[in-house]
Amino acid sequence: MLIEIRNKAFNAWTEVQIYQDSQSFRGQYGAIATFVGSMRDFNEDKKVTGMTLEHYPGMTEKHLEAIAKDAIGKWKLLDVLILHRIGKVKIGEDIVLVVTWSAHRKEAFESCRAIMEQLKSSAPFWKREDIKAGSKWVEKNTPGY
Amino acid sequence: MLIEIRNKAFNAWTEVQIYQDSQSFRGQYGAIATFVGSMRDFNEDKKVTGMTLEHYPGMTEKHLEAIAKDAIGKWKLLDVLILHRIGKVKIGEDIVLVVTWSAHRKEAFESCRAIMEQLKSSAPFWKREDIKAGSKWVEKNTPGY
Amino acid sequence: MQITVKYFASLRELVGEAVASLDIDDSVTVNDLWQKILSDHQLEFEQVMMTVNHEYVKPEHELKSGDEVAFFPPVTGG
Amino acid sequence: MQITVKYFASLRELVGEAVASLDIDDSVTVNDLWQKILSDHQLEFEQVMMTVNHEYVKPEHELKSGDEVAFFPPVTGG
Repeated sequence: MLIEIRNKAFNAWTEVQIYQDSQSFRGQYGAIATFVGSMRDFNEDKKVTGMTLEHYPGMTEKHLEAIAKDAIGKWKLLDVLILHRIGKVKIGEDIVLVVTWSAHRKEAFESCRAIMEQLKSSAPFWKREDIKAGSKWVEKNTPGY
Repeated sequence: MLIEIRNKAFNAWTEVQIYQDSQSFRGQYGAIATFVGSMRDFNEDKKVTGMTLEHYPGMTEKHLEAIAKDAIGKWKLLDVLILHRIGKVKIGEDIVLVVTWSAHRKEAFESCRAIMEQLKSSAPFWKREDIKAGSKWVEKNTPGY
Repeated sequence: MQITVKYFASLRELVGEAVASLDIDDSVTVNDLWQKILSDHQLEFEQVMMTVNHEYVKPEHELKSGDEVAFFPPVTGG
Repeated sequence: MQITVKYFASLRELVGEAVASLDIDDSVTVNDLWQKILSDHQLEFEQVMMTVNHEYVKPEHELKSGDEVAFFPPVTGG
């Protein structure tokens, strides 16, 4: 299991690759579900030029770890990887990466989505978007179901 | 959109990276859902040492393309990538890769899973597993919901 | 009229050939053809999937000259 | 008793500080504290999330000496 908060840009696909290659569970998983959230150039019809992500040091890591452990228990996962960006984010950069490894696809799909929903609704991160008129806190996340 | 049947081993993460970098939609998608199916060393409690995948040349490609186009229309996706292995597959190698790009996560998650279910239930591929006693056709796929 | 029939996976092995050119009567359905194949090869095969020209069809689908018909077991890709 | 209070995002900007050490009475709930903060800073703030020692708590959760309490707007990560 790897849970990390990153303050530098990361490439989600490279990260999955590196983590997966570092593990010894090859041949045990048959299903990998991945979600990548990345920085769009618009939100609710407004043009966005950049973003700053704030978190709650100490709590955020602990909270993400609890979400991942719950999912591993509930869906009997082989492993979970969660990366989340903080700091100044540019258009097109990756914000979040969630990966779940399991024997069968049902468990991989369901756990990956559930982890994202829990992260979106309870992990302490806040986005401030740079727009034409200055910058503005995002007030709430869009529903995921 | 890219739909390909591969008769050589591929690395799913490298493939997503290459395809994504070749497109001009950076900044438009906010959500990417990915599923990778890979070769396990067991199935229904039997030890499996390898596998051969057969397909229906001509129909399989066309059928996968129809599944992808349906999903793009139904979930308003920005793009879809599907790769599927055929031929001799070794333990740990990737068999299938499905990627969906969309503005929001709901559409990315739902379409990725739906594409996989359609592929599993109707795309003409057949697996023959190498087991201790020789080799054996896989009779049916496990349910995905 | 002339049609092409293809078999895949375990069914190909049971029938003993991958492709055949058959001469069939007019107004024959894909299921008529399937029953004839089962009887000619003295086969029993419960769950078959049927396509005509690369599209799934119902058993009552009527064949036309030049059609490419395929029979195969449940698919197991992914 | 002594506790630490942290504020995040828009609430941090409204309160004007990120962290404060407060001396509060015994048997005070996290909601009592929140109401006092709103009134001290003459704030209105509808949707607040509350944690104590990094765990989400209900408004009626009672504070202990040394607690780290945090107040923040709905989270918007991911």
